[in-house]
Amino acid sequence: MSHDHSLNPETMPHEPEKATLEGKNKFLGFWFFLGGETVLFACLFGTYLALRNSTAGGPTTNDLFGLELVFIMTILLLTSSLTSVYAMYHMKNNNFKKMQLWLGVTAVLGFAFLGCELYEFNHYIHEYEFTFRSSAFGSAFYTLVGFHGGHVTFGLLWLLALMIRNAKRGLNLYNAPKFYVFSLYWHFIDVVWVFIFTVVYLMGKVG
Amino acid sequence: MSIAATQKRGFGAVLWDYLTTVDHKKIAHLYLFGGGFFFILGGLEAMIIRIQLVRPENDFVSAGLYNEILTMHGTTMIFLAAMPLLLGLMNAVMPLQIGARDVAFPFLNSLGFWLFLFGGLILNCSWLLGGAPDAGWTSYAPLSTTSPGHGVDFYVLGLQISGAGTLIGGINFLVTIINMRAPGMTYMRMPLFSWTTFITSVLILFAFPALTIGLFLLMFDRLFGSAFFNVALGGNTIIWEHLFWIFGHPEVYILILPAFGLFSDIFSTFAKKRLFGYTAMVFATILIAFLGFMVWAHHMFTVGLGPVANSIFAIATMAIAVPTGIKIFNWLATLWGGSITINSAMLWALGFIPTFTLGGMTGVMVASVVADYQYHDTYFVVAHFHYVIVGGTVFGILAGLHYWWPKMFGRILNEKLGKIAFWIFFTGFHLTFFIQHFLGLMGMPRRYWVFLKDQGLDTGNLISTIGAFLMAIGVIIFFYNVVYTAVKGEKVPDDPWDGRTLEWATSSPPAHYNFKQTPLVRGLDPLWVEKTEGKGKMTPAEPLGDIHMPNGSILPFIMSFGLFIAGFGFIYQVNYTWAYIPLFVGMGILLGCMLIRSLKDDHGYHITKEELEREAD
Amino acid sequence: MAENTNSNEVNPYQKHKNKLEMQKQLITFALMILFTIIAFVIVATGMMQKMFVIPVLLILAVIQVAFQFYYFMHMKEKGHDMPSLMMYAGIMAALLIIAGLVVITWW
Amino acid sequence: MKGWMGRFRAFFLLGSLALVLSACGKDNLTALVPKGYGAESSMDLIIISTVVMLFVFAVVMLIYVAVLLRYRKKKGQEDFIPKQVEGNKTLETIWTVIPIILLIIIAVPTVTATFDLADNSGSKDGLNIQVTGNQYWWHFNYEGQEIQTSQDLYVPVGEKIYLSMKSSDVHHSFWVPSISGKMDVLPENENKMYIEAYEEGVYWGKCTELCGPSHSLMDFKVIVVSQEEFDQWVKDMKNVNPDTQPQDAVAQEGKSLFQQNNCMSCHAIGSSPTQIGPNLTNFGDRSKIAGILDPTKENLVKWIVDPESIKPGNKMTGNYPEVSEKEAGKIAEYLMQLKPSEVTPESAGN
Ligand code: HEA
Ligand code: HEA
Ligand code: HEC
Ligand code: CUA
Ligand SMILES: [Cu+2]
Repeated sequence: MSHDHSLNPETMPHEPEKATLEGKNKFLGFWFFLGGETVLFACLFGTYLALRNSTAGGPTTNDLFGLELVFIMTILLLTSSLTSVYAMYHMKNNNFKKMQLWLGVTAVLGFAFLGCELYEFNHYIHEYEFTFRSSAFGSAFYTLVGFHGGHVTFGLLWLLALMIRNAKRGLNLYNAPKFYVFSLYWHFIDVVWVFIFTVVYLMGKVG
Repeated sequence: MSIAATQKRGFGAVLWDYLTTVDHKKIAHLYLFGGGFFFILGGLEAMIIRIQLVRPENDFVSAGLYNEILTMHGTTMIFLAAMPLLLGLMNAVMPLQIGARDVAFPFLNSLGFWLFLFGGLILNCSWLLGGAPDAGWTSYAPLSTTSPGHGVDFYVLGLQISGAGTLIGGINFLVTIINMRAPGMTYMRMPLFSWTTFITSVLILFAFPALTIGLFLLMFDRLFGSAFFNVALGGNTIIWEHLFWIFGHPEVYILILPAFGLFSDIFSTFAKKRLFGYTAMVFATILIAFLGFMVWAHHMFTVGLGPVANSIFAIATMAIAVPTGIKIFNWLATLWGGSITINSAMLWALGFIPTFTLGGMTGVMVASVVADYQYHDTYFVVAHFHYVIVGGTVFGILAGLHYWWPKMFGRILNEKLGKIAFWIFFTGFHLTFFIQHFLGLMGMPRRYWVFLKDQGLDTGNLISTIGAFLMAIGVIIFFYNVVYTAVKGEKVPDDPWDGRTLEWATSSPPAHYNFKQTPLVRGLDPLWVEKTEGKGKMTPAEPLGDIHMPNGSILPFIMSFGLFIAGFGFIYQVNYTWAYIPLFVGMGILLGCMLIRSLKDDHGYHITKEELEREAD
Repeated sequence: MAENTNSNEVNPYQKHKNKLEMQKQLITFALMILFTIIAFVIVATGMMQKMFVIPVLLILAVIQVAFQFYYFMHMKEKGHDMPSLMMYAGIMAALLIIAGLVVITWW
Repeated sequence: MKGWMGRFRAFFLLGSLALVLSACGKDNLTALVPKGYGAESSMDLIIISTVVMLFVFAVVMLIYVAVLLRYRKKKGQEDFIPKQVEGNKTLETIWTVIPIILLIIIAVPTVTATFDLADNSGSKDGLNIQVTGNQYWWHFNYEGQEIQTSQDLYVPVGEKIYLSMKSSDVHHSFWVPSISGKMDVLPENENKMYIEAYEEGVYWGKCTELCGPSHSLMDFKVIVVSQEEFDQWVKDMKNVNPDTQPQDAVAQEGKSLFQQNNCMSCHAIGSSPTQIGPNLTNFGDRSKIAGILDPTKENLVKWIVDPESIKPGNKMTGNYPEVSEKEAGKIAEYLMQLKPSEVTPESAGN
């Protein structure tokens, strides 16, 4: 059985990501990892909420945040979540080309998001002299948003590695779980972002 | 590799085998070896503590060194001794108990071990590099953020790395138990040790991220100038206390639940009775884990959180006595009416009941907020937690080792030595720690480098130190027993205790594929079921066929080594720019290995049916 | 090893189901965008009293996230008991932690 | 509750005295002989919970011993297979419900006492003292009185004293076992507690939160005096004039050495609130030097010449010009004469 489990329309199982024991394990293990990540981000959110008014005389949430950029970033990331759903849709239909295409779109959106984030940080640092070290609020803000940004970066590297590695050989039962698990990760990043734009930016604007 | 495994090989081959192994049974050996090593280290530190406190105003060690030793004792014992030893037992036994050929993620399993080991090493490197961490195993800020030198940095990176290993191990166990049980092994037929492994892994999954974040914040403050705990810039040091205890309290149940599980198995085996109230035992375990997440602030009663918070956390804490009590009484009821064999394993288990009950009861006493205003941070608390940790976890590990040694190594630990070690350790233990309850109430705070003359604390401390020496003798006898057994221990049959659960249905030590044919489970205590109602051995659930096995890999070792190097880079980039080299090289190694792992297909290999048939039964 | 390779006859049917599923996902997406816009508009225009805004924002976020989990991440489908159990356990731990850090850190 | 609790406590103490031959430790240090309101509340709970625990332990041990006596494997019955019992609903209910009841017995007084001790509503009219924890010494500022002291806290007997506590560096914890339970002293928040002592005397206080190398040496004293003595002490302390010249020549020289050697940059004499080092206004009355040494001249000289040898890591070491033993002797002479009040630890008895 060391032959590779290459897929064609005849051998396409209903859920290719869970068709092998390895796939099932990966699927479950990754969900649990996301459960742990939930706690991880909860700790960051808790810390941020406890410190968001500790500005030590520096700029406050209301001074800093602008809504336009955050709105654009939100739309970028939300859309990338949809495009990765499209990718999984084509995976289930065993359409490798289209899957790669949509994953590509996802990556582009992800990079755009990351660009916006870097621009934003740069803006705060240069316009407001608001850095990681200027106050407890600064530390908490950059750590929370930065952890999310780090997740996005890692996700993009992961995605590129997957796409390039499998570009030539198409879909099989060995790599289907990998793609699927990546999409879970990507959605989770989006989930975290929903709370970041709500708790950090919108609530920060409200006061 | 499959068949040659039993043949004699050179040292290099064995070493390479262990460095690359992904076999859970060998990883178990590694965990036991690593954990045992750190246990001796932590024990030596404990002995230094006790020698320093043998008489008032002693100057055996200096004040700064005392704090380092005390911190390293707590940290080493909890993270590098107790947990790895438990993970070792889980690795050795749990897959066998549920009738699995392997764990779900053999590669990650090995990665988990190497991360733990290199984390422990980095932590202990601090001794050689300018001093160990000295802010207590709890490392409260701002003492930890302002502690001079790099001690606390080693604490942060060491725990971060080994913590990642533990988290990975936890996820591996979870998926193994959910996906890889043998046919018929329903959840409610799993042996209690497998159950507690499962619940413990859940605790690991949700508790360790809090530690991860706490350590990150500490690291950012110390190494990158952030201000989480810098009060002048609006920081708040209580956040660390919360994060630490949100992790820390579940952690103590991570330490005790596996012990509960293995005691359940041991009691029912040696009483020759089915575990009394199996369902209640399972739900009590779940309840303890659940409640364990909402009691963390009982370590912070004196922080001044206010009467409302204190009361809520006190009541939640006390509630844990109920499920734990259910367990104690169910064990007693299991023994009741049984036919009890008392050997070394059983001695440790029997010693556990009164000892842990005492420790649990002092736990409820410290949970009583206003009383805790007196107990907190005194030797009363030191007594409480050594009663539960040593009396529960360490007794449990020793019981488990005696019980499963024949399964793991095919030889039985010497009974006579085992019994002597138990009695000496047991006496020494109570001598050391019982008196500490009173020392605490008589006005001796914990983490005291010296206690002053004329405060009425001399006798108590002397007794305590004497007890500690007895404990050391007990431990030395145990290790002697291990060596003795390895050299001329008695070989035993596969099922020396007339066991009840599946691990006793395999050979001792088990073949690397565990079960030639996956067994069919027909009830709780499956082997016992077959012994009383069947052929006396397990019925296979499948015809003999090819067995799929994972390939070994050196990558986990290299990845952990990369992190180890990067750790030094992180620590020293504060002082030297060259330190960015190890930082980037180390992270590069890590990422490179991850890339190799994800780019290189690894389909494992198969042991063919023919090979299996050739292997003589 | 489960080598589930004999499912070619369900394929057209499955394909159709996948399509329906995809339509639902699109609707989900539209709703998520809608909620996002509502949230931003509330804040940008300052149309609501401060006391109400935060709960409303949080509720909108929670609904969005539920969509992500149940539709985009398929948690509503079968075979997701363990994932949802663990996710809920994680969420519970998360809520406790946030409550702890927010309510009792400053007093 | 007080009445029967009191009698019960006496009974209990006798019992535990017999149990622990080594008595209850040092008077005025042990928590086992409460002499203040907080300590008494704690003791009540300690007793209640201990009694409950002894009961539980007795039950567990009874079953345990019975099991071991009756159910060991018997000779000649090696093949005996016990009945495989699954469980027993009634029994399991019993050992679920009874512990719940026992816990309620502990929980109710716990919650009551917690709220009672957190009630600081009397602080408006009472005596308020700001406590500052420093590595490794304590500072006390009597609010509205312009009195600053260090290490020794004078309070009147039988009255509620309201403490607001804050740290100037790391976490410390304020604990006077005989009088009251402990409360952490933190850098970011002011913690409040009250203490009330029942008997006059000198009580040991300790720092119970790890705060560095000399954590174990961060002792202080609470000196409980009668109300009249306290009023006298307040008056004396207010009358201190930092500029008065000492009588004898050695001490005068000591005073100028004290000023020359930069000691004044950290140590105030009088009510000036400098807080880098302990306030030395009533240093001659101290029950201990630096919280731990007996108040003799040799000890003081030793401290001034080389404080590091006494309290490792203290914040005085290395921050003042080197002082010879001879100079130190003169400074010591001067400092030992700073005795503004008749009310001293000795007069408070011990
Ligand atoms: C294995 C580890 C372990 C275990 C199992 C426990 C179990 C418990 N612990 Fe302990 N604890 C620690 C390890 C552990 N602890 C450590 C390491 C610390 C110190 C950390 C530090 O500061 O460094 C600590 C500190 C600690 C504190 C903080 C003290 C302080 O710093 O002031 C508290 C307070 O509530 C507490 C409570 C409890 C309780 C209520 C239990 C309960 O789970 C116990 C339940 C068991 C029983 C009660 C016995 C059996 C029950 C019966 C026979 C039924 C009938 C009983 C009754 C009705 C009472 N523990
Ligand atoms: C798993 C956890 C664990 C274990 C097993 C132990 C085991 C022991 N502990 Fe400790 N302890 C802690 C966890 C643990 N401890 C923690 C968390 C703290 C708090 C730290 C802090 O405050 O930050 C603490 C603190 C602590 C203190 C309080 C220090 C202080 O506050 O100042 C003391 C004092 O007596 C103590 C003593 C002991 C002793 C005598 C043992 C004994 O049981 C040890 C027995 C083992 C040995 C004696 C080893 C013998 C081996 C040899 C002698 C070598 C032989 C050589 C070969 C075979 C080659 N421990
Ligand atoms: C940098 C500040 C600093 C300087 C300068 C300094 N001290 Fe101190 N001193 C301290 C501190 C801090 C302590 C408390 C040490 C401790 O207990 O940890 C202390 C403690 C003392 C004590 C014990 C006080 C007590 O309450 O028991 C005496 C006496 C003393 N110093 C005398 C002197 C003399 C004399 C000099 C000058 C030669 C001097 N100090 C200079 C900071 C200083
Ligand atoms: Cu101050 Cu310990
Ligand atoms: Cu706890």
